[in-house]
Amino acid sequence: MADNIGPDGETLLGIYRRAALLKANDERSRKVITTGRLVMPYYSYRGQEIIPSALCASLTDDDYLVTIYRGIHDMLAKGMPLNDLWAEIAGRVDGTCKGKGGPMHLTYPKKGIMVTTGIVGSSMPIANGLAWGSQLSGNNRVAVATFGDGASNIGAFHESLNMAAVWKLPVIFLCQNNLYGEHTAYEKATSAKQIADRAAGYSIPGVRVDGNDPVEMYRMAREAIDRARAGEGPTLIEAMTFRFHGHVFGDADGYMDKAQKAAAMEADPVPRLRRKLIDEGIATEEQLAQIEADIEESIDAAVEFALASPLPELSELTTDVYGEAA
Amino acid sequence: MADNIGPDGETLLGIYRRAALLKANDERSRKVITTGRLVMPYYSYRGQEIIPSALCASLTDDDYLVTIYRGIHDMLAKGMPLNDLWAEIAGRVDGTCKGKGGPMHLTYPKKGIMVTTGIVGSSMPIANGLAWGSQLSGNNRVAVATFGDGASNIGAFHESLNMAAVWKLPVIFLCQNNLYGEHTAYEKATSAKQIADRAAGYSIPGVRVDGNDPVEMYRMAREAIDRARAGEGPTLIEAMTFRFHGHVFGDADGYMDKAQKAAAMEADPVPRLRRKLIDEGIATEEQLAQIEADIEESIDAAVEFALASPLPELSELTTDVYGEAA
Amino acid sequence: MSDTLTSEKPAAAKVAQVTMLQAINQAIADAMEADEHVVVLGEDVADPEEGGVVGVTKGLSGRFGEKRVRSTPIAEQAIIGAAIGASLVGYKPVAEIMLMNFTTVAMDMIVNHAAKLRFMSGGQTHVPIVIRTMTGTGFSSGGQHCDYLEAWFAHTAGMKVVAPSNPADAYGLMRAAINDPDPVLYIENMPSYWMKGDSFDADHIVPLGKAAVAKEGGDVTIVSYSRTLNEALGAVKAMEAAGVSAEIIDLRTISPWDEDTVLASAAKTGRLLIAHEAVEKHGMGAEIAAVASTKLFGKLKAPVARLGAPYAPVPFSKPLEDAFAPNAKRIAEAAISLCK
Amino acid sequence: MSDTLTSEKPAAAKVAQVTMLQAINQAIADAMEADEHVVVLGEDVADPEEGGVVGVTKGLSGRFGEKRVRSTPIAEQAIIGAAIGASLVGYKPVAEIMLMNFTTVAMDMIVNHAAKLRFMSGGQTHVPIVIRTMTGTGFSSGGQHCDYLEAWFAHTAGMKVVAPSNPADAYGLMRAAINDPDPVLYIENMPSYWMKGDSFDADHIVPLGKAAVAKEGGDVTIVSYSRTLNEALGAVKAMEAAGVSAEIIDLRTISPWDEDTVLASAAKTGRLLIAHEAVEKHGMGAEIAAVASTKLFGKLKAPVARLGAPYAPVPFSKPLEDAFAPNAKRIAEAAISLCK
Ligand SMILES: Cc1ncc(C[n+]2csc(CCOP(=O)(O)OP(=O)(O)O)c2C)c(N)n1
Ligand SMILES: Cc1ncc(C[n+]2csc(CCOP(=O)(O)OP(=O)(O)O)c2C)c(N)n1
Ligand SMILES: [Mg+2]
Ligand SMILES: [Mg+2]
Repeated sequence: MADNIGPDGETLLGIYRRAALLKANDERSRKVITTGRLVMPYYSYRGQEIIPSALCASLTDDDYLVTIYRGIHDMLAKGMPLNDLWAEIAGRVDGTCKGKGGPMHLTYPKKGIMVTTGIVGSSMPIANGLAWGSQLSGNNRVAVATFGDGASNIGAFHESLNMAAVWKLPVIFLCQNNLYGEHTAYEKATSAKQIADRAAGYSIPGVRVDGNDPVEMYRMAREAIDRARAGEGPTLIEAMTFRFHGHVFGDADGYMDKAQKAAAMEADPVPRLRRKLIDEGIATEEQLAQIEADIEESIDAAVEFALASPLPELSELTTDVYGEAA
Repeated sequence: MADNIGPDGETLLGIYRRAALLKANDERSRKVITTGRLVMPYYSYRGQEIIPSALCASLTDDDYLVTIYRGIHDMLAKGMPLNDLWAEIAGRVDGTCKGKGGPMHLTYPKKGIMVTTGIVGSSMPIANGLAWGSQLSGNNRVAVATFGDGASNIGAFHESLNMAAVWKLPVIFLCQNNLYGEHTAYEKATSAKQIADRAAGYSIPGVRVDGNDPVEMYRMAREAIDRARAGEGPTLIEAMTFRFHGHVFGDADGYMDKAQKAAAMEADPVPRLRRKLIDEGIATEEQLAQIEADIEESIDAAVEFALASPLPELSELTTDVYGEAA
Repeated sequence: MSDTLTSEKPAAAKVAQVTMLQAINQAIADAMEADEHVVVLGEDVADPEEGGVVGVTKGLSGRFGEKRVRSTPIAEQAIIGAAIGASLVGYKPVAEIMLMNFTTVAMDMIVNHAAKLRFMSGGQTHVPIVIRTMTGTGFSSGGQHCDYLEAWFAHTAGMKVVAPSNPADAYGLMRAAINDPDPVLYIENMPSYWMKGDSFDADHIVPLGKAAVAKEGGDVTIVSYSRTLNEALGAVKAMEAAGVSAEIIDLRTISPWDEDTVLASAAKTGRLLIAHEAVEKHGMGAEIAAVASTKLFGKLKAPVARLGAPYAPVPFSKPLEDAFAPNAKRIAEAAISLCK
Repeated sequence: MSDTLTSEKPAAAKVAQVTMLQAINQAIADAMEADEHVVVLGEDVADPEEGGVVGVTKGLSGRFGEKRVRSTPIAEQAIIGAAIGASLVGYKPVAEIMLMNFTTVAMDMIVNHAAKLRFMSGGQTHVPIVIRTMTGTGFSSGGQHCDYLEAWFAHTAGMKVVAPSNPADAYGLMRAAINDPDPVLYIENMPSYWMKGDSFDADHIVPLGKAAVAKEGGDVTIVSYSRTLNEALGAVKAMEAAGVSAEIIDLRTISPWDEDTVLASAAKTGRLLIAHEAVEKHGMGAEIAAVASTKLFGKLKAPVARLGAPYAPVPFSKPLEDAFAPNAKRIAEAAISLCK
């Protein structure tokens, strides 16, 4: 890996800006659900913030993202506006999808957020298609599919990696390995010692990185993105991380190893990056506090915006089923 | 690979008996179709005879086989009786499936021939289940799924190998790599340098062998079978071979490399084994000629048996849809 | 629903009032106790994984061992394939496809294989598996997590489809499904899991293919199943207030459905309404309406009516989701207007 | 079928009598010529692989390049996924799923994604893809290679389904399907590929959702599509001999189907028969029968009749296979008995 690809201090600060936003947004989401202000199936991404924050440091708005139910961190990092996000998860007309998609199907093409799927594995075949579109038009855009460790065992993973490899598509398969698929631990479902090892079966690069380490994560993502833009084809990145709050909101976590979980939470990657920025003189405590305060304020505003937005008319039930024929 | 597992002369002769039967049966099938005596979609396996012949030298009638549309060689090697086979492909009541299955769905549980599927990849998930049954009952039976190189790119392959690995199932994934999937050449569809390389992604043994070499094929199959019986889990075998007559009967082969095809036919594995048996003094020309004559006679008889067997009554259209509830 | 709760046999032990979830759990447990060939597989089904995301199989692996109750990778083709293979050699697997929408990744195994192997093998093999799956609107889960797709499977020759609406039927249909020699799709309504019902006999079996008259009535026949059946029962008051006496039939088995019971009732009342949560177009109601209109031609007092979801994916936003599936109010309105 | 062959526009060049296969090929070629965003993918579709197993896409990669006409691995989820993704960014992919039974391995992509993305995104995205697939009995291919599964897709909100019965419609429906902003499943009948038809205009478009009156008549309306429509036309002589004048409607688009045309004809004749090759139970005919029975309640002279395949997988043995799908003889018998 080339050392000169960074990240430099500014980039690291940018990664922190994103990560802090993601963390605050997750905390607020859980609070809003706990207090009963909103009802929805919520898949907390707390603990996984560094991965998309570091990834998106090297993506442009034109690049494509296909993510999953546990993907609000990915989308916020890619640039989904808070107001549109919150209005959507509140089921309001000002939501990205007019309230019709909800948290599992957030979409925002303006920032390249093309599809969010609730079906395990299904981000990958579609990301291939987006990348194929880039290849056809020669527009240099890359597509990123995110998915979990559990998803690496489903058929769509295999079909997608093989086709991407044969077609040399500008696509990045970003596995966020949080060691669990719902309640099932990695080893009980996944035969590969590392998911990254599976890349060899497709003759493509595959690498396991510490997804909670912004430097490593940034570098690997950057390499994969550069490779894709250069027409050298897909990369499989297995970003190691941990899910702090169980599979879905309300999940009692009984199946998780308590010590493992405690250790992971102790090593919370977001405050870790915060300390690093201060320790390395990249930012001051005051600067970061200001960033965080601004984030809180913007989330406050988004929540209020969302709750003030109207609920959809019942006529929306049957619109957007078909478009108008040309 | 242990040297003491053979094959000895008698085993090699047994492999030849099977291979000669398979070859003669394919030749007769194509003839019967060409002359219009039977009509059916026919997927010639000519060129691939050694693989199941060597495999079945180490299987018992109790072991399970799940094969595919191009699988009559597998089934004959596993012991399907010629009369039942021919009556089935002629659509007659004396066929294994009373004429209702046909050449793509031949079934014969008495010899462990449990399922024949026309869907690419679908042999594998079911073979896992048979192997799971063995594991549950501790009866030591192994299950073999056969499939082609093209099938190694479909989702079911991946899901099956992963589950078999995690569950340590007594199953063998036998890929008959004949370098084409329908009209598409291996490299144009398959990203792995060798399909066997994919085994590493499941932490199971994977090996590429010359499937046309009875010694190599016998040994690898034997090792995999022994491993499965010993409870050590699945093996992926990629047996290299070649399909002499295109994908399906009537296929004009225009997409195939002529020189490659000519060379493969020149190296026809069945006469090659025949010569070996004579050269090594395992059998005499007379013995082999007698074997071959007997085979022809039994095929003659089977074809006549089949054509003399009645066609099913129309009432069969709606029987065997449901069974009787207990 | 008293008739669905009466066992043919006398004096069996009674199962106390339990929830749907407990009834399903107990039915599987009792079947496993009775026959060691009954095995369970699916994502998270074993106890280290908490016996399923909702806990329907909780306690089973603790009691019968992780050999017989096996958590799987997320790989629905492999799950159904494993169930099919094991069933071919004498086991009776109860496989879970967590949500009905995930049957879409296992359709080949279900439709091309499980449903067809008996026929294609000329009766040499058969596939006695149960596929449990849950679905249903109500939890704001959006477009990919709560479709009712029973019409696809009813259209598939060789398999059976059941959908209980109460704990006793849930128990009895599960026991029957496990006993059945063919693949049975067993549909669980998610919001109904915690609904309690009457007590029932411990060896209670609900034969496949038999509907139940959940409530007798004279003016209109309402045919339904799964959660919508309870909406129909919830509509009784409003219908009675409007002077409409409805006979409510719980189909219980969707395929093959009980033509005799449905047609006898519709012949008696002269009016037929079919209600279900699936999209109305090309749904289960179409087949029932087609058969009833044909076989009762000239004998009905009003055209057969159907009430299903609109032609749209399931929306997320609560008011839209609430308006998506037929509820007691809309059923009452439809039945009343049919009787005008 | 003259009305299906008349273009709205004057004086376009005529396409000579061609086969179904040639018409489909030409429609794709003309669409590719007209719009560089039209791309083709599927197993063996490019010319080095002979333009498909039957040759429907032959010549396209030679003419438009292998970038736009791409042979794929055997991986139907990946095929439809690639089509969906490319369609989201402006392309109009024509994807082949070789046989309709193989849609079973791509159902998630088709149903949970292609059909739903427009709705779930609140109209921000849409999926203008065409999925070509072939099917149909007649070649002894047995239980897994010739199912008609159109009812599944008709039940799926957000997608359209078409099934031409003649070359002109095959051309015009393909052009319309490629133009359409939503996913269209395009069903090709395998034994009909080599059937020739009348000539048609080179810019012929058959609007989606519009049926055609293939033959006028007064006694009974027969609704059909795909190969079975031609069986219905083949039944005319026998029907006439029995004094029955049938009006034959070619649905062309299965979803959304043309209620106006069907109901107007059935109202006129007073009798309705729906014939298709799919299994009768829960098939396309159920929805049409349900709608017609309701909307024409009291106005029909006979109960609506359906003729489909028996409730069974497709059998291999020739006499069984021949008896499986409705043919001219059975259609004539059914229509005649309806008029008695
Ligand atoms: C095809 C399919 N099967 C099952 C599910 C139910 N399900 C939702 S999330 C999930 C676990 C996925 O685990 P992983 O891929 O590791 O992602 P994570 O949730 O940990 O981010 C499962 C099984 C689904 N959504 N889709
Ligand atoms: C899911 C599915 N897709 C496509 C097909 C059509 N098809 C039949 S055989 C075949 C080629 C398979 O190639 P390979 O696996 O190499 O096996 P071979 O025929 O060479 O033995 C294809 C694409 C199918 N039967 N099933
Ligand atoms: Mg995970
Ligand atoms: Mg091959």
